[in-house]
Amino acid sequence: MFLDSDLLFSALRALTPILLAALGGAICERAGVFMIGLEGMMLMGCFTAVTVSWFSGSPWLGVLVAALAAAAYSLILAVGTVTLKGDAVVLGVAMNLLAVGLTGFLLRTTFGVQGTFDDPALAGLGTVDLPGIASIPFVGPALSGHSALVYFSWIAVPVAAVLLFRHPWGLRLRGVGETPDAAATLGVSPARYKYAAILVSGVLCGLAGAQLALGNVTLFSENMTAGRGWIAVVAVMLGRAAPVGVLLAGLLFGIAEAAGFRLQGLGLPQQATDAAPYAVTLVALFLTTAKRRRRTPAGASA
Amino acid sequence: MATESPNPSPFGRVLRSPVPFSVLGALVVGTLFLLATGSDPVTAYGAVVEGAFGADGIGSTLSSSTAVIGLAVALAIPLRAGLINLGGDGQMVLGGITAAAVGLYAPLPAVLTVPLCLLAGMAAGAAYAALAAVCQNRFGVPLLVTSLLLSYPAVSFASYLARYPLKDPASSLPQTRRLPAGVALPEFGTSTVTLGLVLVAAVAAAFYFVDTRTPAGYEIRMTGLNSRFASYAGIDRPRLTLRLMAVSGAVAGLVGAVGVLAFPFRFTDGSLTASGDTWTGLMAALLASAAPVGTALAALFFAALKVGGLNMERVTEVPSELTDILQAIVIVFLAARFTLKRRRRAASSPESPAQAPTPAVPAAAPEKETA
Amino acid sequence: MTPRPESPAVEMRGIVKAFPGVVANDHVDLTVRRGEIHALMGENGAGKSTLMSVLYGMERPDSGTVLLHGREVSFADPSRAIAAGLGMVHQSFKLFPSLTVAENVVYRAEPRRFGLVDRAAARRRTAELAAEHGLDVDPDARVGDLPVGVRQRVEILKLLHRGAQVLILDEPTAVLTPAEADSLFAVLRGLADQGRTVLLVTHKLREVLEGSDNVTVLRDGRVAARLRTAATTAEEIAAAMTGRDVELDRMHPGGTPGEEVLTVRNLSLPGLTDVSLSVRAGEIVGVAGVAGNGQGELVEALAGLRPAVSGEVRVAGREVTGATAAERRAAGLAYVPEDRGEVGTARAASVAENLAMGHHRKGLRSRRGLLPGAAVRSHAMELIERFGIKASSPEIPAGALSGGNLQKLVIGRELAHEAPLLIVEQPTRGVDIGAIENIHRQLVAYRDAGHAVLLVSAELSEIRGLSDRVLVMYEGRIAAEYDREAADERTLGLAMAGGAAPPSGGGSGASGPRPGEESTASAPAASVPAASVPAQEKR
Amino acid sequence: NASASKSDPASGSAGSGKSFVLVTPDAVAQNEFLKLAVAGVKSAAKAHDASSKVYESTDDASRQQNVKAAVNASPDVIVLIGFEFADLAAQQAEAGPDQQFLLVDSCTTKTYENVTCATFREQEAVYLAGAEAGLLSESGKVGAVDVLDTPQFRRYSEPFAAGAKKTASGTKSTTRFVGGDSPFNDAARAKEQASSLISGGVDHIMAAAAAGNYGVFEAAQAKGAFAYGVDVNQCSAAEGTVVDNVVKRTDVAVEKGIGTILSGTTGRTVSYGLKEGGMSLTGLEDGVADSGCVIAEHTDVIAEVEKLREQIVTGKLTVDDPAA
Ligand SMILES: Nc1ncnc2c1ncn2[C@@H]1O[C@H](COP(=O)(O)OP(=O)(O)OP(=O)(O)O)[C@@H](O)[C@H]1O
Ligand SMILES: Nc1ncnc2c1ncn2[C@@H]1O[C@H](COP(=O)(O)OP(=O)(O)OP(=O)(O)O)[C@@H](O)[C@H]1O
Ligand SMILES: [Mg+2]
Ligand SMILES: [Mg+2]
Repeated sequence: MFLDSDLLFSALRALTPILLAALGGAICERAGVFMIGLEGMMLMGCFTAVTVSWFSGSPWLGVLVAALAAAAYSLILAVGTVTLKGDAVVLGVAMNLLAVGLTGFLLRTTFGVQGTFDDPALAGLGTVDLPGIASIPFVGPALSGHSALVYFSWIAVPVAAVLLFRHPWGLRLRGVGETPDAAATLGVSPARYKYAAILVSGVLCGLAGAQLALGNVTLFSENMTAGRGWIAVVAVMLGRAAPVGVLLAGLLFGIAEAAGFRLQGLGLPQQATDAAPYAVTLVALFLTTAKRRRRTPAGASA
Repeated sequence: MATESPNPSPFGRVLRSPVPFSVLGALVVGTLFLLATGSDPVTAYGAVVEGAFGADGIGSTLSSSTAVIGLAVALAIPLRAGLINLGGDGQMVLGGITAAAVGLYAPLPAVLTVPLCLLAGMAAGAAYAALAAVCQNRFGVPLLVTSLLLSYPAVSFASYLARYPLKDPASSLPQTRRLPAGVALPEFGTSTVTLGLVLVAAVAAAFYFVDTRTPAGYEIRMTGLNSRFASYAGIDRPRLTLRLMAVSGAVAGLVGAVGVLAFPFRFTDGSLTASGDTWTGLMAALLASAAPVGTALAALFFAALKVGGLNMERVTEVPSELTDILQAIVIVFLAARFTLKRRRRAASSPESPAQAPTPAVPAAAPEKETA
Repeated sequence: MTPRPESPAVEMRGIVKAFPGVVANDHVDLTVRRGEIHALMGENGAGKSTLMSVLYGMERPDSGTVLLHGREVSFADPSRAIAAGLGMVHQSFKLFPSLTVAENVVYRAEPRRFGLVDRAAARRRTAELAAEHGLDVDPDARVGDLPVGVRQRVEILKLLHRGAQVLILDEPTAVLTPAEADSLFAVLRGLADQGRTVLLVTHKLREVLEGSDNVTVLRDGRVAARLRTAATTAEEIAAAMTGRDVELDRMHPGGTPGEEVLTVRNLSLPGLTDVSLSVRAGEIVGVAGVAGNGQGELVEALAGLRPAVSGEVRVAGREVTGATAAERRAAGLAYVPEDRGEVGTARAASVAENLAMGHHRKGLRSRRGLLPGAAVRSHAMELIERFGIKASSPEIPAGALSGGNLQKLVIGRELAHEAPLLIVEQPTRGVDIGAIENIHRQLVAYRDAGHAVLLVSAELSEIRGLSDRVLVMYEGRIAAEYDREAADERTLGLAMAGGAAPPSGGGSGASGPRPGEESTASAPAASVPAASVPAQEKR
Repeated sequence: NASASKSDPASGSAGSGKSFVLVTPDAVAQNEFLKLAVAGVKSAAKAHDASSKVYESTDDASRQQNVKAAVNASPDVIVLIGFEFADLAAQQAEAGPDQQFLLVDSCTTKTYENVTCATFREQEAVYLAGAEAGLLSESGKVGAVDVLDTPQFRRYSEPFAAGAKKTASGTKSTTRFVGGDSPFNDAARAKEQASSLISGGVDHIMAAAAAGNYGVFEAAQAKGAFAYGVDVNQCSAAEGTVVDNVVKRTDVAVEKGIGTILSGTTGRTVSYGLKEGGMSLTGLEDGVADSGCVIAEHTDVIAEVEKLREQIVTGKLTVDDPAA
């Protein structure tokens, strides 16, 4: 019973924050903004969600404010790169660093604790059972019983795909990402679309953070995103900035990680299971890139 | 655009650059934070400066900056050609664990073991970084991703070695045994500053020299500014990528080895990476567009800020996170190239000429590569 | 068919637009009637693009008024201009390479269904417009895969889809071959006949004389002349543009060929089949052909940027078939690429640094292997002086130079190598008449100094004016070779359309030569006089 | 209570003119036991009418700097807490023979006249917690979630398994390590690890996952399993789920250590275990009834475990130290 519904359940739950952030990253990528600050925005979402849920008693208000706060935070990148033409990589990394410092500082000043804020009275998101599905053997227990944001992330994938590839907004956004000049001459403001993409990714990262801090667990701890934003960045790349691709990339990573946990149980050293998901992702990248290269014949000296 | 133009008037350039504005802006924001939390900004900032440059602090600043400058230079070297190496952690840690293994097992007198450790650490870092370059050259996977992803297994591998084969049985910490007596870099007086700082400074100087004075440095810069131009002119980009990454990894490995050859003279799992020097170094390099002097200065500044922040926390009650925030704000301002002058410039040049560092961001969308 | 209402389609009055340090438009008046093709001419930097940007709402004029069909307008941004029936094709294509033709055409004016893009309708609409105006394109093709000629059609389809009544085209033919340009003009004439108005910015006198109804010439931001095409000559226009008499399309005297410097034998690679050619010292060999017939592949293969599958290449007696770009340069090859901005220079680097490329491991390197800044600078000063590059200082970024000066920079740098073999691609594309003269003189002088030159150009007059021998490429092969005397425009035109080659297998299946196909089929004879320049025939 | 854990310069009147500096290896609240250490140094300051300061470190570089700063301040006692300081203490003790050091939780390999060590035998209390688990487990499977696979953390998993086997011989045990990018803070990952243990049938989990403990508790709570906390009473974090806690009285070690140094006895190593009251279980202390811990309802179990404690205290039973 190596691959059981519990493992799948865990993998799906662990996947959610990464998936939401990666969707945001994919939208930015399509808009021509290289978004490396997912981690920082997610962490801001974590902190805000916990803070607002704690003071208001309403986790959903926490989710809402987390989305708004992360979006506000994403303005650093929007103003920095779009308006002031700064470098997206520098700003993104700076946003990650700033978020760690800022949430740590605020944790101390707001809650008077350091490291972790956890309280049984902190309201989490709660779980939702999917009627009808919950009773299906194997699949049911894995798919049902998640928080509402988990289901939201599943819906967000097709919605984002349709938005990007079928809706006029997506067509324009992709145009902006590829040739901003061309979009501008047709009256589409690249700046406006880039702002929109960055803000949407902020919202998604805020939700990712809220899910991590109020759904996956119910607490805030410093630097609790623990590299998930980076995994999201890699998922954007591996998934070729397409929502479904991002989902598959995230799933691959999530399953590799969940399987790694199991392998620990079978006596593999912790270091091997730590490294496994990254190695699997790397191999997947090689395979997909090699396949793509074979399809596009020579000449393309990237 | 922070390309170092050949007509040098460094001070004028610094003053006209966004640096003063950014530092000032960060100080203002920091002051707001301090006032909001009921602290005295003068005391706090005074403690930062005293802690970083005072008689007791300067040693700490210099020893901290050994790693930060080293990594900044390591990452700046490929960045000068537009290549982002995100795998500094892995390369440094491999350099460290290799140096530790060599130091423990090399059957040589200490005088010979030390340089051997350094060389072995550099070789390990170089080889591992080169692997990322090969992945890009051979398989077309962007360097940014391969270097990042390769870093994790390297850290895990070193951690494994430190916890099992090279473990110090007497310690509860996951660390290797202590290097034999004498297998250490000489220290300056009673300070924690070691010869490592001199080595790192030498590397930075060599980088400066190559960058400004040699044909190779010129080729690297041109590749960073326009890689198609470079290939057109006959610069072999895959080979350059391989070499730059190898050098970068070697320097990162050197930093790891230097860390192991300094107190407490062993490889402790996690201790090289815990302070996040790789990120700080990367920021310094990115901010300076990988220009050698700017990179080193930015790295020194960040190291000083960190050391000073710790002193501020000891002296006042202000959490040292404040200096992390200050650092990030300086970076944000700098990255956004916030100067008072820039707005006018931006209005008149729609095609931003500020693309100096050209961080080759990989195209994720498949279609983008058809060109 | 063409109604002539009272008010002109476009009227610009007293337009002033200044940039820091430059008055790009200085009280410019421009009147364009409905149904006419109006040409706007002038040297690089004369203010043509600026004027069109003002009309299109991309730049706000400092003063002056714009009237459209008699009504005063003021566009805050291009989308307002588009809504008012204006459409613009820009100097460089503004397309999305990864999107399909249909997507490019309907961008920001998408047919919708349930709020989503109706892709079937977009495809249908594109196909209908294309058929209606004789613009042959596949709506499902990715624009990135298309040759430039077809991309130009996509640009026009974009305007038509938006129902543009006034079409602005900024140097639309700079990248087109004569045949492609001719078919473009046929389309434009058809549009004008339907009552649309065409405003055309160009440097090419031939097109203006044959395709337009009226000409406005700008010089230094002011109107230098307003001419009726039927009543003017090329000389008159050129004089108005430059303010002096210009010797147009001069036939330069031939050279005295010596030893073979470049030898290519049976070279094959994707896009190139069994190419053999040679260039001797003291000789300019021109390579003519419709874009996409293998010239690009040939040049890149010779320069070492593309691997050969079979065959042999020798430069100055050295075998370099498998050599890298660097080794070829060492063997004696210099190369002026087609794309000076993206390939030939690093825009963010200084002029001096751009001029140093390739010299940095040769003349500029000191005995100790270093690259002294002083040497780079003095080298730059020397070339700036020698080639008349207009740069305020060698330290300014190359990106600040105008296109013509950037081209001089690249050519100057490559000529300065004094390499036995120079490969030049499209040396005068987008460059004004004065600069063209200068560049041509330099190339001839280089040849006369005993070097071999391989010139690839889509400009037949340039090929004819400079070459000692002319090769015509068609479908990746050398289809024909002519001596300078035999290479008249009619012969070349035929050969470029495949007329000189033995009809091979499946005919013209390649992506490139569709326009050529058209002109051969309809009237090869008719297309040929169209390709000749009246000014030249007088000489 | 951040200010409580924060450095508190010049606390007390310092009438005696004595001063103590505590240097922590990490930010204080990261490991609960650091809070106790701070409390210990404070109550020592109170007892000796001295002043106290706390320097918090985050990484090796800051540990070195803080120790240096402490040495420069030359207080009466420098308290260093954690394994991380073993090398540093040796170095500084050698350099400054007049400075007194109290090294808590580890010791230098060589002995120095001016270094007093206080170490803990965590394994003894963990063993008792395991014994409770063995008695309470219904599935016969217990487990542990550790931060990392290090000897230090194995002290929390291996004795737990041994204790469970002692009271229920057929008990099976499994250990998971949080690992990953940020192992000390990754509660979500710790939760997944715990969940996977529980779905494998484990119903009692020793949580030694630092900040990840809360994740372990959540996982247990969600699936009706039980967990054991560390360092302090963590039962309130998940009432009805946390059975008991392995309490490490760092405060006792610090306070007593300072006391012995001031009284002139230096250079000794004191090991704190069940016998010395340095290690304990919440369930074995006074006030179990109000502790909010599950163990409060199982007085029979407490009685059993009490017997085991007696055996350990009297030396009849020795618990293996995995870190030894
Ligand atoms: N964005 C700008 N900022 C500053 N000056 C500009 C800008 N755009 C144009 N200019 C100036 O305006 C003048 C006219 O430029 P414009 O691009 O209109 O010339 P043009 O006639 O289109 O030239 P070409 O034939 O090369 O396309 C130039 O001399 C240039 O210096
Ligand atoms: N952002 C700018 N700032 C200052 N001057 C500019 C700017 N953009 C363009 N120019 C000036 O405008 C003039 C024309 O520029 P443009 O890019 O149109 O060159 P061009 O000659 O038209 O080249 P090409 O025809 O090859 O595109 C040049 O002299 C250039 O210096
Ligand atoms: Mg123009
Ligand atoms: Mg032009």
